Amino acid sequence: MSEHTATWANVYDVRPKSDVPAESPLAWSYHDSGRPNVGANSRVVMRERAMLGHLILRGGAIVLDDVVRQVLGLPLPARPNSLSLDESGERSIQWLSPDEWLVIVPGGEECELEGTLREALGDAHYAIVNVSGGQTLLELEGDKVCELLMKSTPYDVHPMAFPVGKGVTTVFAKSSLILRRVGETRWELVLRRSFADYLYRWLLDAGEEYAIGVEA
Amino acid sequence: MNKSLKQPNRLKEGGRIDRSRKLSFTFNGKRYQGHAGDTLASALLANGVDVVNRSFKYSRPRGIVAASAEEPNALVQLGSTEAAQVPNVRATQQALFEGLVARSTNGWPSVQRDMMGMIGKLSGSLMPPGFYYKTFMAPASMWMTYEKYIRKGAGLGRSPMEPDPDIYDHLHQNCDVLVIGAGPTGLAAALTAARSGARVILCDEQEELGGSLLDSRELLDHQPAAQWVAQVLEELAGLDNVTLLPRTTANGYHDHHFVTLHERRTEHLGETASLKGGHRTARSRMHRVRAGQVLLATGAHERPLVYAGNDVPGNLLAGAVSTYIRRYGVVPGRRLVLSTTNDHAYRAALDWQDAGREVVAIVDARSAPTGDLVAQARERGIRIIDGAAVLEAKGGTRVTGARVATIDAEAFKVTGQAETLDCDTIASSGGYSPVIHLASHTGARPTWNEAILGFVPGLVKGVHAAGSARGIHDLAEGLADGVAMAARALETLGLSARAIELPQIDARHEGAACALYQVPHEKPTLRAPKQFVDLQNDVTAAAIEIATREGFESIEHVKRYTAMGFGTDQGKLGNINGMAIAARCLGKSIPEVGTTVFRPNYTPVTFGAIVGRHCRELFDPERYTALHQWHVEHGAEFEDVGQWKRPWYFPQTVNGKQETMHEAVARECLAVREKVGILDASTLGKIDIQGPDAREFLNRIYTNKWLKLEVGRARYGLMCKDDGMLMDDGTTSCLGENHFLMTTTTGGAAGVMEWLELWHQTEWPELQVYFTSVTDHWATMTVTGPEARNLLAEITDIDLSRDTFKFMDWREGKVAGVPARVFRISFTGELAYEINVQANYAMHVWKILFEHGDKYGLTPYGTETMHVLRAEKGFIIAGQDSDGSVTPEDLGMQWAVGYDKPFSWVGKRALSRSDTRRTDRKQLVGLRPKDPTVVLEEGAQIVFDPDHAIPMPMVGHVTSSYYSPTLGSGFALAVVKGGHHRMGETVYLPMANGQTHAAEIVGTIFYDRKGERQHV
Amino acid sequence: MFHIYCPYCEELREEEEFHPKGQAHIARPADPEACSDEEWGDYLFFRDNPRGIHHELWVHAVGCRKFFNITRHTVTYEILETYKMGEQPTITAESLANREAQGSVQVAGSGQQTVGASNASVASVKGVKA
Amino acid sequence: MQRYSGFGLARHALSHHENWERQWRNPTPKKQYDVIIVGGGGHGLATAYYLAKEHGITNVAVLEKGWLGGGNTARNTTIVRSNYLWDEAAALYEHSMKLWEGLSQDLNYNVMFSQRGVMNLGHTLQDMRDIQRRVNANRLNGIDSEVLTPAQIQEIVPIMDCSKNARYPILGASWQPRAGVARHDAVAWGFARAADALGVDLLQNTEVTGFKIRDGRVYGVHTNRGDIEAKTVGCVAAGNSGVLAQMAGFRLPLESHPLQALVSEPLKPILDTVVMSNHVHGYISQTDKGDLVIGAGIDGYNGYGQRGSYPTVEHTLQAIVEMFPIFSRVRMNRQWGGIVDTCPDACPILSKTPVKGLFFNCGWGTGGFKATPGSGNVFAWTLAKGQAHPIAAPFSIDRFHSGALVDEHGAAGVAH
Repeated sequence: MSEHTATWANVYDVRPKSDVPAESPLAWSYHDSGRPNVGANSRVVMRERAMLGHLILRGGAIVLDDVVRQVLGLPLPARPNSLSLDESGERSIQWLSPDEWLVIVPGGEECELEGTLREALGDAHYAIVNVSGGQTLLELEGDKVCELLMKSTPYDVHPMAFPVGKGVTTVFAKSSLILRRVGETRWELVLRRSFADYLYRWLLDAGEEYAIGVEA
Repeated sequence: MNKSLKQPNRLKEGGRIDRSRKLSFTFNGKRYQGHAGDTLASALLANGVDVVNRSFKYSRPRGIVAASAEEPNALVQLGSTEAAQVPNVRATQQALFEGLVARSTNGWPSVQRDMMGMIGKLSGSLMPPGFYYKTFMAPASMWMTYEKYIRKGAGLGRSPMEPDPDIYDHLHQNCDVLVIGAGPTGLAAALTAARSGARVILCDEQEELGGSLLDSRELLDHQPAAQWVAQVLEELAGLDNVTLLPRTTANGYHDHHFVTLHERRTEHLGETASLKGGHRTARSRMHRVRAGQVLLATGAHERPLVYAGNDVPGNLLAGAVSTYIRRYGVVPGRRLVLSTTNDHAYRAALDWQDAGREVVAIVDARSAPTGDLVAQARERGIRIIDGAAVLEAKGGTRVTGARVATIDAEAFKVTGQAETLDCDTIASSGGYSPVIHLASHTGARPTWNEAILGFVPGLVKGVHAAGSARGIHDLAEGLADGVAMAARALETLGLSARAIELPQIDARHEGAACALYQVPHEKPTLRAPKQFVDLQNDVTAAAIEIATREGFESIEHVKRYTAMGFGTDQGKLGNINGMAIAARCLGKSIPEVGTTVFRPNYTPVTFGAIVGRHCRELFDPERYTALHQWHVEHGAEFEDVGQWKRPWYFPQTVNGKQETMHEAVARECLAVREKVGILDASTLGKIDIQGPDAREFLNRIYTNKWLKLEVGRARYGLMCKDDGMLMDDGTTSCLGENHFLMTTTTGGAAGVMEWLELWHQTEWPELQVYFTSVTDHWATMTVTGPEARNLLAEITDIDLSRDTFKFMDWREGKVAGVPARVFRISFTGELAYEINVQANYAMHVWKILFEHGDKYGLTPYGTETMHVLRAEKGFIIAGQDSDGSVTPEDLGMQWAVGYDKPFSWVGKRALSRSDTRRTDRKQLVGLRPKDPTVVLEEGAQIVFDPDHAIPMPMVGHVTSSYYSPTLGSGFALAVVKGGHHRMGETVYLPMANGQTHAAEIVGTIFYDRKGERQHV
Repeated sequence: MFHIYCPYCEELREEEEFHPKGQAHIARPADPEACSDEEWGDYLFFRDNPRGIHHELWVHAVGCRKFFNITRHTVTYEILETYKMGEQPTITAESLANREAQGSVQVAGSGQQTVGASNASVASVKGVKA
Repeated sequence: MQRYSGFGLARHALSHHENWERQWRNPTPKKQYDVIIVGGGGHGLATAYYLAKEHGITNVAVLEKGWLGGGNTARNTTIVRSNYLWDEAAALYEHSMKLWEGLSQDLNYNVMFSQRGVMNLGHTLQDMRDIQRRVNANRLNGIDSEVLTPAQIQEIVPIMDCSKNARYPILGASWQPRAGVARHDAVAWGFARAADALGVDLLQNTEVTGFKIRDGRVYGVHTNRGDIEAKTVGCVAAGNSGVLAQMAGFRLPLESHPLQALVSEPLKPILDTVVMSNHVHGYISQTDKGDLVIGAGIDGYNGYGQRGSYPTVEHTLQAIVEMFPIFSRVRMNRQWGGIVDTCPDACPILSKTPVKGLFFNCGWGTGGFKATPGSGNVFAWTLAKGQAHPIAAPFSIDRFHSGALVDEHGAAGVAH
């Protein structure tokens, strides 16, 4: 990183190098509400993918496109509400607004990625913000996921309106979240930390009739 | 067999009920039996129960009139236990289930012998419309007493007194075509749309889909109509793109084709929803449907005729008679007189005769009815009296006869001698009113169609009424209309309709109907026996006539003066008749009198269903910080701040006794002032700001200067709206040349974020800057007090020395092994470090702080202590010490106002308006109570002259007030008129208990006036 | 409940995702200090309140967080068009009156409301929804 | 005017109610009046009544484009209270309250003003500070007002959930015993009948289509029934005020918004007082007929459609069920919307305008019904004298330029 751009912004790896106990935003919920077992009759299964790296990327698509492709090996989704995933499904980039994307990578990669992106972006006008502590990713799987989502969000989750590879920010119960479809029966929810318990309790309540289970 | 278990009116065969399944139920304490497939109404009729309720105003005995949603009388209280009570259930819409318990909503001691009925009989003539407005006025002081007695008569059913044992939910649906009503038209339309590949929802309020075809006499493709229904439903059920919703009422049609459908999921099974596989299910469900196009196939409601005594049990709608016979195998009487204006109603007489009971006569208002059904009746030898109508029903708790005479409907005259026919049932039909309720929810004005003698839906883009709902009552035409309207809807959506084959129906000739609403009586309306228009609200034709005589000429006036249409049936039966009567009285036509407007709901909907899951623990989100579990485990009392749960104080148990808030706060305050305390400040809003124009942006949005803030430094800023009033405050730190971290108040976070975006996106898009919320990413722990440095030094690699890490500096480093940003910002006036770490590691850091903090007396404190400490320092809380009418100058914060900044920042211009320049504005000051033991009440009003008579001129109020354990006295912040120039003056606070406190106006800083302690 | 086409997300979304922010196209005076009290008061508080076509500022609060403009009929609630910040409306009360005079288009009148085609079938529709 | 009384009622019963007189005439418009009131809602009719009664000005026409009392008078939740925070607003609403207290007798029309008390709940510490501030101000302004503890609240409304388990537990309330509800339609009809009896012409189905203005002075109006002249014109048109102002060539700081309300089915008496909560956002009372009348806040967008967004209804009922869990199985009968003209400071405008002789009384927002008699009374004074009544003076349009707002909702706090 050039010295000049280094002074522009403060890039700080907030992830400890040493082995420090970490708590996901759902730690309290598991403690307080528990985790219903996954059973044979569970038609929705929920699992958290905690401690991932979450970056918000701001800038013009033209500015970011090449760099993202180079650094992440993924195309910058230019179409509204679309999502690119790498082959492993571990790295993704999602359109949030015409000048905003969400990048999710395996935990620990985010700071280095931020540095590399900044390096590559040079003098351009952009912003990168690490929000890894502020959100978590919840995966829902099962044949009743759509119905569970229909109880929770007015957004149309029918395959015609919400194909695999789509992602939107929308209303969910009395809160909001990012909703992504990563497979025919597999969905991801990106929850904000402070609302995570409410949303977790909502999902358990609305999912009760589908014998929803939570994988540890 | 118990006598009460017989069903005297049940036919031996026929109907769609399941005769193999007997269900017993209780009505008004008496046990009866019915069958699966019955409604409560059909079961009551089967058992020969005539009186089901008492009327609202006159307490007259009432029976079942209709078979569906339009029923005005048969309202019952459901439920065997307190918690399961449901008031005002329409018996015609309640499926029978085993063990159902129902009672009449009115009637004391019983519906058969009712005390109020006596009073109603005696005083009915004293209760013309509007009688309340004309009496109970003298003496004025007595009104509340009169009202107490009036209220005793209020209401129908009663609310349960225990919380609801059931749950409810919502389902958000999206579809291309929503078809409302699954009668012939709706089925044809749904099939057309479904075969064309559209996403279709078909709903119907009844227990079964099929509508009028379920009791039709017609043959479709030479088969009973129900067979065709079954075929269509089978096909629809097999299609992925179709959702079928029986027992589902479309109750509200909102903007842009948003329709709410109320699905009763368990009410046909029991009074509360049972567990399914050990899991709770929703008693009912609200479908929130966003449709591309809406097809209203809602059919029509039959209008009864208005004649004297038309409310006596045994008066029914003609169509209802057919429905009870054909669908439920119940014939609700022995000897029938049918009074009609149209051919269609003849079905009732034919069905009655088919059921083996006697048709005494058909009284037809037309002079020479023709039509195939008429011919059929004549062939059967049924007596038909032409040009006549039933003038009056005889009987008390059951019809005993019908007075019939020829009439001249147009001249509103009885022309012949009345003849009394011996009968126990009178069925009447005055024509058919399209069900236009949903269309009229959208704001569309219905229009009168003289050809069908009814209102049809006003035209609304994207709404398609079809079949009976728009006045096409013929079955074959209705089916074809369903197809045509579906095709039109599909075309609008850009889909091409696939044709369906319509069933073959034998053509039938129907004669024209005639217009008759109120049947004339020999006596003028005001002297004739009561002729009811709105049965539920006891509105009579006479009442309408009186209203028009009194100058109530608009139909809205008539309705409001008489209460017509304000019942739970919203006048489904009565409104058109009422309008016709008003029109007659005013010498106008029906459309001249006005139109009738319906509002959601089509039929009443349980609050719980509208609420859905958003109740109890899920009423509103509770937002937690990363340290919530620790707070709970350490006994915190919580304060609601916005949606956040913040620790308010941490009461400890001392000598087996839990501290009061006062004690806890005093302890927490002293700990901070003398040792070290810690606050979870994670709820403060945090906004990451990046871009080359970030500084310029801050300079415009804050009142103070930002161009020279160095990297590594923080600054406090005030934010105003453009009216000059304080909006929010907080510190913002410079993280890099183009990188800032802004903090906001807890409650203001979302608003400030949107505020920044508003100005950036709408006014200054040329500024290169981005804002991102990082409130949840960072957890913030404030370690403050004289020992703060010593404590922190134990677990950080940051150089904390006073000269290198100064007040209002921030530094990076590890705290408890976790990378942190530490800000030397103080809201307590003490040495303070705000430690920010990635929230996932917050609990670890917090616990390590406590591991090391014990020896320093580290004390957790909550918002209450935070408030005391900041107030001692004169630090404001936006929203508490300011209220939307307070400028930075009023707060005495001119030091934070950049008067000479080149850009006219948000709020600046407004400060020079004549009112904001006044010197006697309310200004923030400190108050020192003369009696140091007094803690002034927050919100206490301030006066200069305590002896002034009421109303007293008030000059300000107390905004913050606490006991300070440090000062050993109470103290307060307040706004006082011209307060900045009144230092040392005495003001007074007259309190509710008669005491008046005196206080001295002082500066706002009560502790460490020079601000030395935060710099140590 | 409105169904609103977000010109940035390029699809119809539920009203619950949006916040109305008052009249559109209210520009802050370029030189506030040069304004009289009256002019400043007008800017702060005085708004058009038409019974008919209204241009409004909305924000896609739970979504892309972008502000944009809506042209809406305040009686029928029909949304005639939505357009991005910095753009001007193509439909105004005047333009509608002209078109009505020419008889070329049916003007929203009492009793009409938005044609809300479902998302599935408006994928091709751009920012302007007629 | 035919006097109404219990005895009169009995007499009419004997003659089968055939001899009731019209409550008001249906006159033909005259060419000229001394004063024209535009808007035949409660406020306009009250203005006409007090003009005739207190100022002897009887050559007055009330022009109503629809039917009398057909606007917000017919669509509100009928709450009457005067416990406002700021002196100016308190004076106005208390003036009104005093008139309410003798209104039925004054009009010889029972408006069923029922002083069953109004309770405003507090759920947060800031709510309680605001409540104490308002109650203290009310008291020193001579308005009955007190702070209730949760225990006192529970005693008055035993069916409310006052437990600590609620999402937002109830911490206290303000209580105005003299406040209550009134029968909304009867208020319009009572004023109409009394004004008519004093000679006022009530012209229904008469829509103003423009103003006749010469040299900056109004001298009449154009209507769908021809031109009518008057040197003084008072506009009292609530949601349509902005449209009228536009006709007269100026703007008002008003936005018209939908305000929704709903009723349950009639229930046996269960709630004896009015309960309001700004925090969980809903208010409720029970009518003499048994309906629970429920309301909430306004919809955020401008609208003249007399309907609003469905989520507003959902949120309102969520609040009601949160406060009254036992109402979950009660059913909602009907909902509707009014159009309220709101001012930036949530206070009305009672003011002269840039056009001489033309006055406006508007901007009542959600608070209009309770002010009906007071508003009419001070506006009549203002029209009669050509200058603002002392109580009306602070509500001039000028305040939006000087900055002297009477900020009733600003005082509800902006941040915390």
